Amino acid sequence: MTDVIDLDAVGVAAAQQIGEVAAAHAAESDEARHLAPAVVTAIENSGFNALLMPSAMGGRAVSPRAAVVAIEQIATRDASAAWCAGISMGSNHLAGIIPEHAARAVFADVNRGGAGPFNPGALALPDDDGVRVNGRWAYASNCNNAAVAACGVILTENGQPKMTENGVEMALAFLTADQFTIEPTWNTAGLTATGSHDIVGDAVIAPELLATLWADKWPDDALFRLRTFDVLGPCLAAVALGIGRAALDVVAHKAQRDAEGPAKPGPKPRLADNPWHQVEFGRAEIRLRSARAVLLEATDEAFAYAARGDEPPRPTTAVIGIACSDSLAAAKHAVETAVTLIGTDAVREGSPLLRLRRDIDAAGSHVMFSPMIVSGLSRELAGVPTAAYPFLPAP
Amino acid sequence: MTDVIDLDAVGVAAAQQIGEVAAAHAAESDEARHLAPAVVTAIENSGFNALLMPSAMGGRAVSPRAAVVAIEQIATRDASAAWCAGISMGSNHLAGIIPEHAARAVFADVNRGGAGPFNPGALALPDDDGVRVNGRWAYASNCNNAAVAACGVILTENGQPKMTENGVEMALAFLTADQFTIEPTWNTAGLTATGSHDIVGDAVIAPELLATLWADKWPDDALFRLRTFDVLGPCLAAVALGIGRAALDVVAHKAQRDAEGPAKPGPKPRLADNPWHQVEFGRAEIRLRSARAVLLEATDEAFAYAARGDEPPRPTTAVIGIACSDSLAAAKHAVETAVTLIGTDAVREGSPLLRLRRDIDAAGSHVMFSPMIVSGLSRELAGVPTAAYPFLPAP
Amino acid sequence: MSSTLTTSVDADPRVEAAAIAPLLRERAAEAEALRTMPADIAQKLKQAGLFRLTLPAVLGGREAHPVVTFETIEELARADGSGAWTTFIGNTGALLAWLDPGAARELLDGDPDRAVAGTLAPLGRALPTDDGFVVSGRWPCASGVLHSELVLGGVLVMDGEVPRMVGDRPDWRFAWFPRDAVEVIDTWHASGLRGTGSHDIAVSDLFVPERLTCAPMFEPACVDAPLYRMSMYNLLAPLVSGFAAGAGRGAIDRFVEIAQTKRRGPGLPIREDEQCQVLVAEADLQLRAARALFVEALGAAWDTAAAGRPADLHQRAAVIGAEQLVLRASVDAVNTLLPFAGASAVAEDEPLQRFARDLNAARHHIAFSADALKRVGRVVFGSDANDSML
Amino acid sequence: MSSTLTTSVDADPRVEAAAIAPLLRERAAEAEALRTMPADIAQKLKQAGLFRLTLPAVLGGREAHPVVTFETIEELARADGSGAWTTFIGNTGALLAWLDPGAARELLDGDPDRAVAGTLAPLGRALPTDDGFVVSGRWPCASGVLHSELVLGGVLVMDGEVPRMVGDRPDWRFAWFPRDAVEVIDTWHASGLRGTGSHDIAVSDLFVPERLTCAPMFEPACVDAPLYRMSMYNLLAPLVSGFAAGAGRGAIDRFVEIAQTKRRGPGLPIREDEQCQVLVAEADLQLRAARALFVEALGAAWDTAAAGRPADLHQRAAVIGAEQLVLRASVDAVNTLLPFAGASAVAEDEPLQRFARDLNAARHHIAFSADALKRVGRVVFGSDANDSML
Repeated sequence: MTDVIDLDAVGVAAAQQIGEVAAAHAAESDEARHLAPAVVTAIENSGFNALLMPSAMGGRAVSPRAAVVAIEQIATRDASAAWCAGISMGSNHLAGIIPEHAARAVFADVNRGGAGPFNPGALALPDDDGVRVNGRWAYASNCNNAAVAACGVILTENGQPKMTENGVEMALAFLTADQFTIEPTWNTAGLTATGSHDIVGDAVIAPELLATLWADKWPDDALFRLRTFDVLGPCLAAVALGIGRAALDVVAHKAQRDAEGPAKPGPKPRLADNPWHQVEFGRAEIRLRSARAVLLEATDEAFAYAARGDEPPRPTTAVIGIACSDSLAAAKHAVETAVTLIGTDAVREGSPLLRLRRDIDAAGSHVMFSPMIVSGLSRELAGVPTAAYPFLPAP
Repeated sequence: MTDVIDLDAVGVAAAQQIGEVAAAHAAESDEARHLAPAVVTAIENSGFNALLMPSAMGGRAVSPRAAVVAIEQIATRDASAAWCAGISMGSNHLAGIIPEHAARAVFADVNRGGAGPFNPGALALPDDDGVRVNGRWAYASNCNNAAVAACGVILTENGQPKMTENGVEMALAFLTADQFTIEPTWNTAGLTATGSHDIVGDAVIAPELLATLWADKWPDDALFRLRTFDVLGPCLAAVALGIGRAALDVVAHKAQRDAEGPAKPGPKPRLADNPWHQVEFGRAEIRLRSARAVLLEATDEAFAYAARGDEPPRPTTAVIGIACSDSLAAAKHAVETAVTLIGTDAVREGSPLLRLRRDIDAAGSHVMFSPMIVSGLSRELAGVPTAAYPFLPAP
Repeated sequence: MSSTLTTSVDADPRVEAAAIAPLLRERAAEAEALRTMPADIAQKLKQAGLFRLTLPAVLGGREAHPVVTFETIEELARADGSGAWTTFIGNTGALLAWLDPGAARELLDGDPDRAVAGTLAPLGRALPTDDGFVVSGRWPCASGVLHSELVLGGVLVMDGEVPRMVGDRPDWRFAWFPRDAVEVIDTWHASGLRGTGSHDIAVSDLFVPERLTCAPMFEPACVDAPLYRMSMYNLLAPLVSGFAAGAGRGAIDRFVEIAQTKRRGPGLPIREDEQCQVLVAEADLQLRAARALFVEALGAAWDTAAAGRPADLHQRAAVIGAEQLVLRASVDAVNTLLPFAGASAVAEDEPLQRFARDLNAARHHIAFSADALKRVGRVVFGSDANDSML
Repeated sequence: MSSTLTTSVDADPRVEAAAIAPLLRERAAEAEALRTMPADIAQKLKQAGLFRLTLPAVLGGREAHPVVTFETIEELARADGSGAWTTFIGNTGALLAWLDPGAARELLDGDPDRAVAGTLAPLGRALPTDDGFVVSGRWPCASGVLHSELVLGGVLVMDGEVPRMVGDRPDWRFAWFPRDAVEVIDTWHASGLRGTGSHDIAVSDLFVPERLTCAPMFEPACVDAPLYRMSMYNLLAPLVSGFAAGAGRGAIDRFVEIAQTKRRGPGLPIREDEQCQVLVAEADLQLRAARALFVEALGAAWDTAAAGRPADLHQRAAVIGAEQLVLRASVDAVNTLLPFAGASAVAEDEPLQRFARDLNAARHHIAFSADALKRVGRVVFGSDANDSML
């Protein structure tokens, strides 16, 4: 089982299998608004959940590229399953920011998934037995299948939010599944089955289960010399890339099918006979492929630094951050182009493109893809060091 | 000398050295409207001209990536020198499409450069002693330094142009420097020193010195299993990428310098204080980096097929072609963004950006970057096989 | 726009639209749940005469100036895309101008306020017979058919198994059907324009007398009035564009509302974000500009028609081109701004989200396509070939 | 546009511009070689009264309706960007409305046709002294200075070594100089707008009486007429936008001309290429739309001024926003179309190339910047703070 991800190609095969299962159970998952048990099992059995975990804990600590390629592949079949896989892998990666013994306790089974509702939903209040967190966290994707949830909290001083020059000071509190309950609030049109519900919890946790995104990481693996969102960012951007890929494949398949038949008279020629549509298709293809290529290039570059013992340069992380945002935009452009080229059939209920469009819109609403973070990352890239949450800490 | 290109990094160092020389002699080159002798010598001594030639002839037959990286590096200092280097390497690569003995005769010194005015300038008329070509070829970049020129001709039947379903049938005739003369017609504002003059010639050449772009190639090297423009396309796109890189570097350097000083009051804040300018910069960066990443990715993919003995799939070549066109567009966008962000200073005579802008506009006028070829390449990419000159032959 | 543009003695329909708009806004979610316009709203629109904006005055219609028609639909669309779309389709009665007035009166049966539904694409077959045709066919996207009282469908007149030709074109015409001759098949489950009731319709072996068919793309209208001297596509343009301009404006207005308080992450509120300021200015200006051109182009085409001159190819192209710009500006506006509104805008019932769904769905309406721009481009390049699609 | 908009008894300046335009076109290359407008052409423009379009009527100016001014410069720019730019700058005499008419007459010295040159940016220093200032400074980009007869420069009034404040803003004003007090430094070697003679100018320890200084960004004009009740940036907008709209239109027209015969590679002629058809339609429509909005917005601002009401912030923002759209549409048009024209369009003397160079150079004029869009965006978001840059 642990061998499946040694090579991209084998990882892709495992991802394809998960995609099959997810597609076959999509109706069941959508109805439940979280992944069907068969899909959860397929992901758990693939070993993907351990892909980005410390090797000392039995994780595989591979380069993020392997995760991106796998998640993207799942997303071409079912974006909700891919999103949950990305959230799981990414939140399991956080095992590296809490002390080893705490990580081993909380992340007991490396094949289980996790959740990571980062938006602060509680204050972190010192308590006799540790730290008390009592709150509600929105958009807790994959909470139904999570062994652990990394929940955003606000650190306190004398019971009041602790302020820094960049606003309140935030951290993550790790709650196990027995410490939160799910309130079924997830009712969007896209990414229907991600179970991105609210969770509520009132727990006292050990102080070491509280950590910041920028905490030093204990594992020896190169992977843990990356900044946290060098890993988490690409895992979610991969979902967008897969959605975009699937959308353009719909167009190509139709073009090929149509090309086997006769030319169509009238105002709507086949793509093969419509140079402008060809150009629109080609532009969308190159845009999507470019976004993917630069995301992987920057991720590889970061990992290469890590592999030789260094933290990646801040501008590399800035490129990763902008590339995540651009992946979303390129995928959105791919979907809209596909819808335009397919025409009215594309917007009918039941059309695969309609589903892809809802999924990309829902993905785009994640704060990580907000166009508003691009300015800070760009400032860093211009060589002026800049805090750019969640990708870069204050310089 | 031949070792310098074994590693990208060393190739880059050699390219940097050429860039230094070219920048130092730019005024001399511009005045002459072709490269100054010192620059030609620097290119010849670097061994770059042999980079894409058959190993059987003493060439190095490396992956096109090495050429792209080197040419791009030169272009960050002097686009004319980079363009000539790209034309030289690309036209020397054509040694692979004529028989080995003919190639050895014509390309006698693998360190010399070449020229390749492909637009047909003559009919190829059978003659008792071979084939007579008598004509004029426009835009013969690097003709001043070329040992050989691969000149576009139209094949004939009974003295008339030979027609195919895609128009007249074209080929390349290889003329040596003694067979053509230069008419100094090159007077554009950009790429001033490329010597892209007209050449005129009236020669009888051996029949084997006439070949089509799609001719089988004799060398054993993987490089010669690529389609011709899998190699030539990226060599010229690299010039655009270098120009774009240089333009954005101007902005970054200014941003860093300005950031060391105080904030600027008034309506034109520093980039560090101007979120919209940051976003514009970041978008231009990601666009340029993306275009480069996908061009290199597709080129590497094509070379990987070649390395295992196969011709690359046609869609891979289609991606290379669109990526060439997109590299130009991304570089143009980078230059225009840089000019916008720098402001009036950018458009003053003597400003580096002004030179970069003229160079990118001149490069963009090359037929290879014509947006008009994108539709055919896109049709191929959608899975409908298509002739797309100069990248793809008829299926 | 001064009210003197209204050429009928009716009250200004824009005022009536403004009165009904709040109802459309409030009940947008209900219309989406029903997948069609609530019957009582359709009745209100009918009573306000908003289904006969473009109907010939000789048939009891308002025969409104096209800019008034545009602004009326726009007013409705600022409140709700589906409601405006349904109203625009209900006004397809404009094409009754291509029937002999006696035949048209027969169809209206004394009620000029009848909403029309139907699909122009030639998806039906008409077999010639004595004095008319036997028509069969099924058409998708018959918006508003459930409350319509008159239906039309595009047909190809057949010559045996192949289309009958008129010169070098097929004989594509529109056949008019009484509502009760038409079967409605409940097929409308869409993401955008969900509340338009755009179900499939079908007729089977229905006799349609020749006088109840027309070919407005190719033939002059029977009613001689300026509005019907415009080309068919120009005549319909204010209806389609009114939807697009209004929905785009509604989306921008709603975004500005959200931006007053909404923050994203730990940063500034949206309205203070400089990137957002630039983008909202662009969105606002592009839509205003497209709208200004559309009104200008429509006015020029109208002036030619009002002067009794035949429609000018450049003017026709300008109207069609401006129509494209209006839709693009609206689609671009909502697609650019939506991501700034954050996760809360994903909710199905958020109006910004609804405008986005409606506009992106409408983009695929036949009227909005790059083919239209190609036609316009050919005219820019100097082609003077008559183009029946302009 | 009816000629009744011309508020002076002069002939229509648009007609005069049309008469001079062919000369600008024919001699564009000569102007580029000279790096300034040929003296005889400047003289012709002066004789035609085209340097006093915006000068107050009480000073002998035409005080033309802003749309007329816009269309006059546009007409020139369709022929040649540099010539139009130089003419627009020559009309900066509009700002004489902020001087006491007696002082303005002193500067004009009986000749209302004097071309003005100068730079508004506060790059000079003015040291207060009795009844005035001692001014020193050097300014770049003083287009047309060689044939100008009156010069102005932006200055900061100093309080010792630091700028003197008026409330919370520096005392930024414009100082007027006689032409012969100004040194011209031959610095203009540019790629675009090459024929505008935009050399540096300098004055050194020059006494300027206070009555020959003004601050139009912050103070109302001395001449009470509608044109000068518009904000300074709105008053100048038709000049700048006329250049942009005309150069963009000239570029499109030239491209259409080239497309009639030009082929690229073995393919179709450009005019038959579908991608080109779509793109030329977009370019044409976007420019028309931006222009339509500009004319509409300018008209609205003018109507307010003509009714004696103070300029409205939304109207001011609309004019500035539309000005941005016009320039973007023109720049986008030429940058999109140029690559289709192929290698022959690289020649320095090809008009399409010249329009491209001129428009891309103009883009960096202070009037065209994303900062302007931010200001407009803030107004869209509901800000009602007065903004002196609108």
